Parts: sequence; structure tokens; C-alpha cells
Amino acid sequence: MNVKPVKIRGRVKGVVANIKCLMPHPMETGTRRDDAGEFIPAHYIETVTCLHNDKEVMIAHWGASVSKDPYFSFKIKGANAGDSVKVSWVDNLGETSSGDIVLK
Amino acid sequence: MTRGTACLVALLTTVGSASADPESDRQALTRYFEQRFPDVEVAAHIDGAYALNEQTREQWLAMEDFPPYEFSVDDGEVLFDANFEDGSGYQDCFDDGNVKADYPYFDHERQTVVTLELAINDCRVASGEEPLAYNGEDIALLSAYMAFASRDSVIDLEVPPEGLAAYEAGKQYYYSRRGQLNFSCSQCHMLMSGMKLRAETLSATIGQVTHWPVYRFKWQEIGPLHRRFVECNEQVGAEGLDYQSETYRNLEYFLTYMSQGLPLNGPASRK
Amino acid sequence: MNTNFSRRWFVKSLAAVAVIVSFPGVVFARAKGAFNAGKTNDVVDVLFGDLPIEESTEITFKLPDIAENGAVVPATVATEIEGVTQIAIVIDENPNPLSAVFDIGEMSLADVSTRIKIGKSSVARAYVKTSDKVFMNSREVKVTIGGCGG
Amino acid sequence: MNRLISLLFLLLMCVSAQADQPTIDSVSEQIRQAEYLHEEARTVDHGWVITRKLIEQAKVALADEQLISADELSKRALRTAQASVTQSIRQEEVWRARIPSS
Repeated sequence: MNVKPVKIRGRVKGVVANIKCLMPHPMETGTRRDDAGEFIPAHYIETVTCLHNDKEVMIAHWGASVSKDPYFSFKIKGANAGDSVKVSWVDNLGETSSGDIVLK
Repeated sequence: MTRGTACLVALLTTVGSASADPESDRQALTRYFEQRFPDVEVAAHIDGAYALNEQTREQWLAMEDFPPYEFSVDDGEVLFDANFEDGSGYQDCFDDGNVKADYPYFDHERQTVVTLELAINDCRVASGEEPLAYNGEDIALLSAYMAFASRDSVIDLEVPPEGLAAYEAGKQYYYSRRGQLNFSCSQCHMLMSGMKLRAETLSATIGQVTHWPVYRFKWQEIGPLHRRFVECNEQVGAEGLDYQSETYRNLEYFLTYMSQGLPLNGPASRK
Repeated sequence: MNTNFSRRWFVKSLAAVAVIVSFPGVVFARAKGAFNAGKTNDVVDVLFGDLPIEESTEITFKLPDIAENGAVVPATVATEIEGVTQIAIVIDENPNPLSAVFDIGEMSLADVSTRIKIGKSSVARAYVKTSDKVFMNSREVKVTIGGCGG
Repeated sequence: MNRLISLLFLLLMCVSAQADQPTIDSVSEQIRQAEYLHEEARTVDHGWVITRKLIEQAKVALADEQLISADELSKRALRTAQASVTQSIRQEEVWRARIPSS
């Protein structure tokens, strides 16, 4: 699968940064069948790591029941413009991708 | 309203006018929906069923906050910017892509309705490229990008006299009963608009074509308007026609005129 | 903050059947057992062991009453409760009820949103864990078959 | 032209009604008529999904020499094909009544 970067949007309001991201990923449960009736193997994001200025602020663990092209939004305390936010994921097949922004 | 007058009103409103011209058809249809949904702005119908059901609208807005079709728009932009073998590209036919408000139009040489999808293939063939399949992914991605680039431009269709026959054909299709269930599009999307069929709220005729292509969660991908026509046909037991068949292009022509003056808001997400 | 974060994780990972993935500086537990569990009770056992679970309306658990489409259901869990370390979303009727677990670091607010798949109408649960207690709020979600039935 | 078809069809129905025992020929004839009328409806965008399915099932039954079920399926296919043709003729006359007038 050609891995695509994570799309991130971030806005600082006061000292809280509201981060929203969208991750292109099929999120296959392993129970779905393709047109030929064969099972499509399970392929889903297992771990999402969120860094604020390279420090871990959140780790999410996901099952296959998170929707396709997962959406994830979270809030960071003590953030201000110029800070960096990076979100990266690892899936059950070991593929990985990430995306990062500088907060405005 | 007593039962008697109700029937009288129903009779009056359904007595068909002779072959009226598109503009008076549109005004009559607009009045119909203004009376049926007094507190819904006509322009609000560009959000389809979500203009008529508050509960589902809330969920829809949560989806539109960061919709999955953004990837299709990005991928479509990559395709749009790529050059053809001969060095030309889509920009030579469509500038920056903000052209969807000009489609569909009635083409004088070919004496037929030309939709954006047809124009995309015209542009490719003119540069010696292979035309794209109308049910393929690439044309959906390109239309997604161009729909996004055309957002907020207003539908300003002009039906030339030579295009009236195509317009009337689309109108006839919309108001004719078809399929084993013997329904016409207008019965669901006009007479029953705002009501429910099982769990589905029925959208109104006006605004039905302003937000295509659409990322339907049912499809888990973005798809063109004619894919929805096929689905609707099959749900009343009628055989779906080919994408970009003349019948479907005429139907899109009629429906686009019914949304005349409304802003484009594609692509959109739907259930 | 970082050392304190990993010590708590180190203790937890010993209990759960965990696949240790080498991660610079942080040992974390994927709590595989919790995601493979077929029933909510098993999920809760793996995630929270014998910590007391208390129903609480302090948790804002936003989920539609009737899902537009079971494949993509917007879900938000937010709370003002102090000292939250973990949030979990569980759908009773899903084949594997546990959908997602969020480990909330010191610098994060306990306020997360995502979109999940719900197989059929079900009770959905949001668990919020602090160091010594677990709070839970739940609500009904109806999932309808799409289409006009033609 | 459409009006002629419905008359032709009614005539055919009377003839085939008298044949008690279905034969390969009578069933094939019914399938052919159903296909003809189905095409007739399709040319004016009034084809039904059920007609195509019944025709296919009738052909399969005929190929398996299941004469009774092939006869029944081809009769049903003929009826639905005819209904779709009738629908197309009827709609031609009445669709304007549904346009909201000013």
C-alpha cells in the first residue's frame, strides 16, 4: 500500500491547542470479503503517537473497528504558536507514516 | 384546511402546464418547496436531506469538519496538474479548475448535453490521450478537485432553444413512473421530500446536483452523480443505465436547471 | 514528566499479556488481550483489572442516537475529572467490543474524538481511568440498515 | 407503434393460453416474446430488473429440461415485460400531470 502522510490541522486558543488529523488508511477488519469472495486480510492502525515539541503527549491504541481513513482530534495544554506537533502511526503490518505542523 | 379544499389545492397544483419553458418550471418548483418547507431557505436545499433533518445534519457536520473526501481532492489535484504526453494539460481546457458552474451545457455541434465528465475526456482526446472510464476512479478524483475548486460559484445555466428537447427529455424522465415499484423521481423527491423511507430522509429536487461528486460512507469512496442515478433506478426495480448515457445527461441537465442560481458546494459527504 | 510516565506504563505492561515493541525511551503495552476480547467484561478485566468502576455523568460521551452509517460513527469523550490517565471506547455488540484506548499524557486534556464502526444497535461505553478508579458513562446507539428498501 | 405492440401481445396471449401442455417450442416462444417486449421497454428507458432475471431463470430451467418451471418462469417474464411496456405507454400520456404548475 503506498503510505500517505497524516493530514493535520492545529489551532491555538488561549493555551490550548486543538489538533485534528485525518490518516489515509483502509482499516480492514479481516472479516470483510472482496468481490471474489475472498477474505481481505486484517490491516489496521494499531498505535498512534502524538508529540508536542518532540515530547509524547498522547498514545492511542486502536482496534480494527476504528473507521476507514481514521479521524482523530485531541487537545494539548500549554501550547502556543510556533510549537511543533507531530502525529505518527504504526499498523499491524508494520507500516508507518506521520505528519507534522507548526502551530499558528 | 377541510378535506374538500385540500383535494382542490392538490388538483390545482398537479394540473400540468403545457410545455412550459425551463424558467417558469423552475419558479413553479421553487414555489412548491417554499410552500412545503416554509422555514427552509431555498438555497439551504444544496445540503440535500441534511437541510430537512436536524438530527442527521448534526452528524453530517461532524463528518464535514474533516471529511475523508479531502484525500480525493488532493489526489485529483495531482492528476489535474500532471501534463499529457504532448506537454499540454487540463489547465489548457479548464484554467484552475473553477469551471463546474459552466456544466452541463448544450453543445451546438454535437447537438447533445455535455457534462463536466464528457468535457474531461474531450480535453484528453484532443491531446491524444486515452479517454477515462466514466465509472473509474481517476475521473471521480478529477471531478472532486474541480468541484472543490468551483465551490461557491453560482449555477448559471442557459437553455438555448435547440437544447429544449434535451431539457424536456430530462424533465419527462424525472416525472415518469418507472421500475417494478412504479415510482417517479418526483414522487419521492417532491411529494414525499422531507419524509422518510425506512430510515432515509428524502431530499428535495432543488439542490440535488450542486454537491457532486459525493463521498458516500456506504461506498467508502467518492462517486459521480450517475452512480447515484443507477442506484435510485435499481431501488425502484428499474434497470440502471450507463454512466454518461444521453438519458442521464439530459436528466442532469434538467436537474441542474432546477438548481439555477444556487451555489456549488461539492464535493460532499453523504451516508 | 517523561520518567513518571514510563514507570506507570512499566508496571501496567507486566500485568497485561503484552507485545513489547521497542520504542525509544517508552515501554508501552498494546494490551493485545483487550482488543481480542469478545465480550465487554473481558475487555474491562484486561484493561482495568479489579479497579472499582463507577457510573458517572461527569463524562461527556457524544454519540448519535441513530447512526447515519454504522461504518462511520462520530464519537467524542470529554471530562473535567482530574488526573485522567486513560480513556477507552467500548461497543458491547461489536465482535471485539474494544474500539480504542487513549493514554492521556500530563500535557493532554481528557477530550478526544474519533470515528468508529458499530456493527449493529448497541450500548456504547466510555471508560475514564484515573490512578485509582475508573468512571464509566454509556448510551444507546441505533444502527439502521441503509437504503430505501426497494 | 407502441399501441400496436400491446394489441399484438394480447393476441399472442390468447393463442398460447389454449396450449395446455408446455413444450420446448411453446416455452422458447414465450421467452422470445418476453425478450422482445423487454427490449421494447428498454429502448424507452423503462426496462425492469425483474424481467431480465426471470428471462435468465427461464432459459436455465429450459436448458435443464425443467419444462414446467421453465413454462411458469417464461410466463412471468412475459407478464412483467408486458407490464413494463404498458408502463412506458401510460407514462407517455400522464407524466405532465405531476409537474407543479404555477
